[in-house]
Amino acid sequence: MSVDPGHVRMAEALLFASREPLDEATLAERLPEDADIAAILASIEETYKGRGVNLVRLAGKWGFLTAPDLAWLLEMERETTRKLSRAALETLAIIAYHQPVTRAEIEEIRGVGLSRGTMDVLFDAGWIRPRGRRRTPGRPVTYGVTEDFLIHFGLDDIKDLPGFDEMKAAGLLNLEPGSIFSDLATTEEDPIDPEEEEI
Amino acid sequence: MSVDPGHVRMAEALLFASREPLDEATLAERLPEDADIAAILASIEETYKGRGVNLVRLAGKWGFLTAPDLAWLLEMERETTRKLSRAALETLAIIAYHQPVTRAEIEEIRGVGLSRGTMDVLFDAGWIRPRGRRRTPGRPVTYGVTEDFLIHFGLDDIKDLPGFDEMKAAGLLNLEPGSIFSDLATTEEDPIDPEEEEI
Amino acid sequence: MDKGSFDEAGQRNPEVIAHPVQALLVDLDGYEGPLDVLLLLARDQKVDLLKISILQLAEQYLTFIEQARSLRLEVAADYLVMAAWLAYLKSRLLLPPEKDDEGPSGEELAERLAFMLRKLEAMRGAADKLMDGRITGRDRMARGRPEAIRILRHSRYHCTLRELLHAYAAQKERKGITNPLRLMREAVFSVEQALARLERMLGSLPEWTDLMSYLPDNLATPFSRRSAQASTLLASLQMAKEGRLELRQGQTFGPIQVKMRKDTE
Repeated sequence: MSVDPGHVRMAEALLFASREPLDEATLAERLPEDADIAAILASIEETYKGRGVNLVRLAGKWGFLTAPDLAWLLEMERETTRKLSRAALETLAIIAYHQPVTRAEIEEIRGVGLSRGTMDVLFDAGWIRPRGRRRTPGRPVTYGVTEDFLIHFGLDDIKDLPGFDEMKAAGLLNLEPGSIFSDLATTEEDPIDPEEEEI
Repeated sequence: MSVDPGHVRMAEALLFASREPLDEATLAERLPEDADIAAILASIEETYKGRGVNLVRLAGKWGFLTAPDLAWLLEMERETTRKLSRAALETLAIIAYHQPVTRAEIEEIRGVGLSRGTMDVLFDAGWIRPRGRRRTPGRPVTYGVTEDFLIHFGLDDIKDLPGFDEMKAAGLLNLEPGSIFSDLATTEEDPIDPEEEEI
Repeated sequence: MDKGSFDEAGQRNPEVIAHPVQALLVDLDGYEGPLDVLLLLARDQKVDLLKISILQLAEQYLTFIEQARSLRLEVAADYLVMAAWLAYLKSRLLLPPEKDDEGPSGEELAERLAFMLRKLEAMRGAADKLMDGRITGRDRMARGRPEAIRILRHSRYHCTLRELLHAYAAQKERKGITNPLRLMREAVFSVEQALARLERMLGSLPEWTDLMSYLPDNLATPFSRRSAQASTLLASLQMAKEGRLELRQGQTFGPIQVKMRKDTE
């Protein structure tokens, strides 16, 4: 296959400079009449195969794109520091004090529903993790805090959370069953089954 | 010269993807530590020499540009640039060739006062910048051109300005107090100290 | 307008002269100026700038200004200053130098003017070449669809332990109203309970005994322990007041000891 190298140069320049991928008709329009568009494109495609930039056919049009395996090179990581919302902060505190705790239990403690984003933020921050499933109807997922959480807050153990013992003693940490069984659960007994399955 | 083809691919991808020319430090930062940036760039420059797209060094940075002889082909991609007035263009040339240069010196070379708008247009285009102050009475601000200027006008360095060396050799770029009027004013002050303070 | 059309013949023809002069006056604030006029006139000599006759140039300029003034009332000051200087230069060039002449000679001044004109011409040429160069975006295109570097944003959340505890406490405070009494009931050892316990146990221990040994032994948490301590102390004080037992404390913060009063038996 012999292609006019001058035509190849032109096609290269056009494909490179164009704001949109070009279809073959457009290329034909702008190249000299005797240009063999298909052969030119095949030649360019071959030349750039294996290079850092490839000629790619997108939706029937042609354009240069960086090689897909080098995509990571074009990514830049940026870190932004953000403050937790009040909802996220409270949710995190509840998980820390009550873990393992289900979503429904968190909602019950806070007295408001949990928006999806709130838990996402905490997951994103790497501070909470699913811990297992409660052996109750529906087998809800329970959550706990992560090692990162302890590291971030400078804690050795979750029991080191200041005031944990006192608050628990005061009954402030008891989850209210809040259901028809509440009268049965008036004893000190932890309403949460401590046993849970690992996910 | 043997360069790691993998490194060449990466540099190609980065240079192709970037909107602006990249300097060697930026490339080095993103390529593996053992990458020989100079050799990689030389290799790419060589590979693309004669193709429709060339690797070009502008303002000390590297970028791909279409070959200059194909300009006619790419009229549709041409950016609409504001047309500079004759006065602005001449002022820009004087700043580029004489930098750092004061407003008074520009006026002297042109033999006419500079209207305010002229400098504004050049500032606006991002082509000139204040560089410092001359250590002379009144401490006038000196001006120079920017990196954007070099990039826009396709220059790697100020020394690449057309005819720069010849003009310099002919003394045409000296800013000596050669004003024809300087003798009419009886006090012979030294208007120019080549040393200047950075702003 | 072709500025080069201003030629020798034109000098004697005001009609022709008027044309460039008007154009110059219109454009005085731009790049035009006396040097521009001189450069124009110099080019008209159709020789290299290095070989122009400055004397001839000065005369041309003076004629030009004369005629301009006869046509238009206003000629900008720049042009008049240049005319004055050129008149001076002309005299220096024409008259033989006198011994007490100070400053540069006429030739030196002429040289300077020629140099300025060359300099301006060089810049004019440079400006043209600059625009004819490889202008990025006009003569050489950058990539039409740059693949901007994708920025992956990692949010790093900031939160202090204090904020965390505060949030928990605040939350509790708001929510706590729903069942505070039930919770307290379980944890607190009441004075009434302490009284009953103390009365029940006192008889079995006739000697001085540490008050704290009367505390119930099923106190699981520090809070309920402290609650029991306080209530038991209050109960003992109440009983001492009623004359049913004796209290003593050896030293400040020392153990409090109790004993049943024998005479009440």
